[in-house]
Amino acid sequence: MIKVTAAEAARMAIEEAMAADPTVIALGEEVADPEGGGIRKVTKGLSTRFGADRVKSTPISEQAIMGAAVGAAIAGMRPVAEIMLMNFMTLALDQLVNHAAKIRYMSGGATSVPLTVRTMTGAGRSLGGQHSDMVEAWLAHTPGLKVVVPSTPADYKGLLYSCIFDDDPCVFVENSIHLSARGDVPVGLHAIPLGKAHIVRPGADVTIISYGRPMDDVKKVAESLGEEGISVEVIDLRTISPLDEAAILNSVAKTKRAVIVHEAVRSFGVGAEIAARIHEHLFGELAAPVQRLGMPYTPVPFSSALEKTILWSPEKITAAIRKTLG
Amino acid sequence: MIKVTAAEAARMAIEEAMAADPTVIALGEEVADPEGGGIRKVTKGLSTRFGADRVKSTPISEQAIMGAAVGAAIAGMRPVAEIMLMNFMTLALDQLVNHAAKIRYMSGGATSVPLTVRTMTGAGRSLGGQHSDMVEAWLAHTPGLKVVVPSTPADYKGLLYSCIFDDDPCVFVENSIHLSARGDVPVGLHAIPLGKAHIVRPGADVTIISYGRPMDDVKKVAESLGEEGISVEVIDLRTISPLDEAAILNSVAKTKRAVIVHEAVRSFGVGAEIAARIHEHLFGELAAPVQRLGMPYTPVPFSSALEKTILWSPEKITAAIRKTLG
Amino acid sequence: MTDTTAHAAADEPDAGALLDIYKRAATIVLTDEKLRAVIRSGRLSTPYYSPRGQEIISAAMAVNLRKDDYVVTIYRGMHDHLAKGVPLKDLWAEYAGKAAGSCKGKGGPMHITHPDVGVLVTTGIVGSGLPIANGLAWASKIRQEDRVTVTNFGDGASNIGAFHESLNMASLWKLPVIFLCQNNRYAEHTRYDKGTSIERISDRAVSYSMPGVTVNGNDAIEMWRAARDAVARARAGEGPTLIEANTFRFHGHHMGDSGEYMAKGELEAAMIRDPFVALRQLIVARGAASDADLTAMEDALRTEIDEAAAYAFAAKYPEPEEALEDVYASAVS
Amino acid sequence: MTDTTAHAAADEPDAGALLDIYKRAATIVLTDEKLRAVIRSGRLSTPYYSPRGQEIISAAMAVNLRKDDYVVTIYRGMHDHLAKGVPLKDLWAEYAGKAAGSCKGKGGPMHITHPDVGVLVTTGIVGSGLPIANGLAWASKIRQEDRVTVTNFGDGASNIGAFHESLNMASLWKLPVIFLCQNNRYAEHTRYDKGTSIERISDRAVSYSMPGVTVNGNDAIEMWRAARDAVARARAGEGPTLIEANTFRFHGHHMGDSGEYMAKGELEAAMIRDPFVALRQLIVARGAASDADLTAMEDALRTEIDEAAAYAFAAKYPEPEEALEDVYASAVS
Ligand SMILES: Cc1ncc(C[n+]2csc(CCOP(=O)(O)OP(=O)(O)O)c2C)c(N)n1
Ligand SMILES: Cc1ncc(C[n+]2csc(CCOP(=O)(O)OP(=O)(O)O)c2C)c(N)n1
Ligand SMILES: [Mg+2]
Ligand SMILES: [Mg+2]
Repeated sequence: MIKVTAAEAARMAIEEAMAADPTVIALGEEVADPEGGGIRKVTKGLSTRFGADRVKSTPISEQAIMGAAVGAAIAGMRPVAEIMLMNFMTLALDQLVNHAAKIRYMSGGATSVPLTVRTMTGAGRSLGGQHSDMVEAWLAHTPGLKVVVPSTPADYKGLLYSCIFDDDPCVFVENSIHLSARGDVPVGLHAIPLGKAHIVRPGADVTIISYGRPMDDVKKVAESLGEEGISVEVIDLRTISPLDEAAILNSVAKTKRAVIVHEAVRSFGVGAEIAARIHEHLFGELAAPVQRLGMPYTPVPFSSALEKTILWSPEKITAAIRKTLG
Repeated sequence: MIKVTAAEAARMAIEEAMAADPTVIALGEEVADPEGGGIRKVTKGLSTRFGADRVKSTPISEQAIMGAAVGAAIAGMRPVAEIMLMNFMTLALDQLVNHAAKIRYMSGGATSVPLTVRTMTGAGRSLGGQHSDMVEAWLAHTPGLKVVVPSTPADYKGLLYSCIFDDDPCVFVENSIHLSARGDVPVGLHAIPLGKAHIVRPGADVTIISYGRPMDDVKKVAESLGEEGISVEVIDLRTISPLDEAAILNSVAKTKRAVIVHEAVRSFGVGAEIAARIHEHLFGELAAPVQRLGMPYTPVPFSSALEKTILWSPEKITAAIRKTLG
Repeated sequence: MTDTTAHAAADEPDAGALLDIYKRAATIVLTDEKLRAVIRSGRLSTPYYSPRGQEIISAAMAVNLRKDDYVVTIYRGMHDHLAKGVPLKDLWAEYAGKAAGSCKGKGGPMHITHPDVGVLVTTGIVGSGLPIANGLAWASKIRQEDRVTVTNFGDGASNIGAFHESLNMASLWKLPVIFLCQNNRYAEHTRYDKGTSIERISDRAVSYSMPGVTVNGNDAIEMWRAARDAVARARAGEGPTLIEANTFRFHGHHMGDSGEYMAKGELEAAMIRDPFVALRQLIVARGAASDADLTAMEDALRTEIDEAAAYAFAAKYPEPEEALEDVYASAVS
Repeated sequence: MTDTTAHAAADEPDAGALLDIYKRAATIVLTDEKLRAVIRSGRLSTPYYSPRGQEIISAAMAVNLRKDDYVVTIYRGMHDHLAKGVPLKDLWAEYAGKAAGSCKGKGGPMHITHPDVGVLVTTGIVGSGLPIANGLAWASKIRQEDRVTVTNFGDGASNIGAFHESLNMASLWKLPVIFLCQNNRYAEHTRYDKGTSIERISDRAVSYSMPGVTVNGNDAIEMWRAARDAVARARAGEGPTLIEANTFRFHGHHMGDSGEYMAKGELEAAMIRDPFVALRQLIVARGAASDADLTAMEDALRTEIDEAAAYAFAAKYPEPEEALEDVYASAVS
């Protein structure tokens, strides 16, 4: 274990993957060393080590970036594309949704698209309406894609590594605040299976299901409620799609209560699917309705005075838990 | 009333709006008369009547189409843009999501974006993976947009007219099979309020919530179950977002049972939000878990032999209803 | 003077190449004839965007390609598919939505792929093939193969953002890719000049410091020459080329297109200059083959096509469960 | 010879226009100075993309515009905002995230708008302003106003799809729009030639049969002339123009940019040719104003800017409920 930032952990994953397999390549705006190795340095050093052909900075051309990744993947490479911010994914969605996600299916299984898209987002830094959106629900609603959201530096490494070697198109959603956060990260091979949720903390009274940056507060709240004698089971989804329904249902079947916390807008968000499935499968067995915590139905405001009011908080999480406890 | 196709009904709405208000304008691929007035003739005759400046055929440039609509709307016009198929919306989402939906908010309310986007989609015609997608759930997850899906020729007219005169950006989702279907349509002014669901048929035993093309089968099933003595309340959402939560909850509070039917992929679809809200608000009051019917987690296959298996059907709707009845 | 003539002579496909182009073009023309017949008769129900009139472009390009070169094309792509070697049975069965189709019936005519012959992507989204072609070419470049990627698109597609992004990237990265614009003067119902603000699309290559050339795509020799040069350039690692091949579509945008948006006589004039007929005349004039030889070739092809169609009609539909397969490489919940 | 000289003389801004340009540029330069100071000191916490070094472009364009002309710009847009007349207090309060800001604190520096002075859109998405500008210009055209729309963007933005689609559409529709590319040689950390495959961006205008011109944007006279011509063209209904204004950004991409990706001495060389200083020298040399006059003007501006900053810092934050307002025009559930 070494203590590094999530950005460095992600870098380790890509570097180790590139060292292990010559088909792993990377592209995106500024990802090569002459341009600084990515705005958060996640690809720093890679073009120097692996050559300018395998790690390419691109023009500002999101469609061309995503398309080149799709093409290279079809040709048998394992591209790791960076779409600098998730809001810019709106420019690359034709390639991601109409092509990456569908080519295997439309080719009758003849063609694989083993592509990884890294993107960064998250509110909380006063970046305003066009630089903060979480749209993982869109991608989860797109059959053919895998959607992964890490919450710790170790997971940044282990999940990104698995995405790169997965034979399906994966979108790996980095959080711009988390990228600077430090944590223990395994040295050497570290691969965390996709499609499996992580029971971060076992508990008996209520299940909290979350992913990404809110996990920090979720864990803290679980801890402090634990001191009060409330036993909270914490599930970090890690993969949003395919969803680990079994892990969710097993837990909630036991605790009878669930709270879902995500950063994205609550309405029509990932939490809706999870809540719907819990109620469908555990009808009559729950002690309280599932609580969903997410952003209200609004774009992200610039002013920090407003931005903080629309995000989750330990207080809101605690209140939601207490509500399910009645 | 006259009996016309939904395409003609939509045309009437635009024509009447253009006649009533000189700020109503239209653009999109082939929408002007020299290019045939739209592939489904929805804008046929308009450029001849209102002039080539107000009704413009565009190059194949979805970003430019949507962007021009956003700009014209900001400048005080009421543009009606056509994005030929909903799958091509992936190319215009930056303008729709980062701009149209957010400009009012980001300007502190100073700037309105009274824009209507018409788009067409729907499976069932063997058009395959890239020409059949329903992604209204993405748009509903985007605060600032209104999302409208009509189900009858009369509603094509009345809802589209309301979209055009609404001061917010509206996406109006036409169905490619429905556009050819005929029905009674009011002559003259016909405006149906946005954000209000339509109770198509009152009932006591179970509520079906649907929208768009599946409504045809929903109504038939309700009818035939009625003959069996099962009283089905049918809700046509009409507007997906903002969702008419009150109409849904009032109905289900009464019937205690709900089935949601949509064409889009079930997972992370519109039905998830509706099911989640019903369970949240009516916890402990339901007689059965909400049933959701939607496309399985797959792209749309080409072969009609496969395509029909993944769509809803009267049999599937009936089975879902019977399931809620126990 | 003699020099130039000698050079011009060497600068042309030989008899074998001409016959090869003809055979590929004939396969396309006869398949198109049959497809339109079975669709018109209601035996086959599928969207169909006939490439008839544009067959020389694909055929003359294909004879310059190796089997392992990559081709990307669009919904109007049957000519590109067959020219590159997609087997007739696989194609026909896919059109018919059968399990034996090249994509198990799941892709359909708009998404035919056949990796064995290098047909890797067929897209229904205008302009989207170009960025993907860059990725294919980039992969070849990294692997130091001398493989070439050709991406086909229409005149209308040259106005979409992906065109611009792709040509810029291909030029910067010196990718072995050929951007082959089949300029048939219409995009659906939109006449060239209503959508495109420049007279020659090939002049747009200037924006990317890339060679751009406009040729008569219906002239087998001109088209062959442009293809040969661009392929040589790409194969030698000298980078991308934009080719604008002028042509015309004989059957409108798709089956049932009324053509009302076209000028009177425009289509007729184009059909009189049928490029397939012109090639036949050229071959016979040059003595590369006799009329009878070509007729025999066509008869053989017709039989093959009839067999492929019969095979497709007789083949089984995919099982219903097949609808749920191939979404992911690995099974997931 | 004399003719040419006479013409050249008439072809320049008069003393009043030069002073007007200077005043706008000074407002930008001094605001930038203050903004960087308060951000560096931690008094203000906001993303900031300094336009210092590019101020002559906006100022020389703005003096050619009317108040009711439309301007669209980008995150690096403070110079465009102030040149067009966004009041200092409204701008400062918005930067500070206060309710008194031009967008109630909800847009922020990347999204400043002020419809009263024609600043209608500021976008944080590279290239997205261009399609919107077409829409603004189309609206003016329909209403038969002679209003002009200017859309500002960077060199990097000229490689994105929206650029291509927008210029094509503007040309076809003959829209009264000016595409003003502020070529500061870098896109974030990417040097011009690493992202852009053509030497002069203005040459891309050829692809759209549109006039394109490259000027030294740091030269008030050259820039003024290009702006005047493009505005006249647009106002007369003669269609769009692409202007490439060469310049340099003095403070990297955003606050805290280390500049490691730049060649040694490149920034220093540009800063020595400070366009603001050059304009001051020109004005004094021409006798349009004295050094003392200009210093007095700056002192007055400095006071105004200090007042605006103080006003912004003292202003109230928006109430929490404000976060939920302005999502829709009409209240919805
Ligand atoms: C992005 C996108 N926009 C619109 C369409 C609808 N559409 C299908 S074909 C076509 C015309 C394309 O014209 P062109 O590129 O000239 O190719 P051609 O059909 O003439 O071969 C259009 C607009 C589409 N498929 N994709
Ligand atoms: C579509 C999109 N892609 C990427 C970014 C990230 N980004 C912000 S500024 C920038 C560089 C833009 O360079 P240029 O257009 O030259 O403008 P400049 O900043 O130099 O004024 C990039 C890549 C973005 N904002 N939008
Ligand atoms: Mg065409
Ligand atoms: Mg720049």
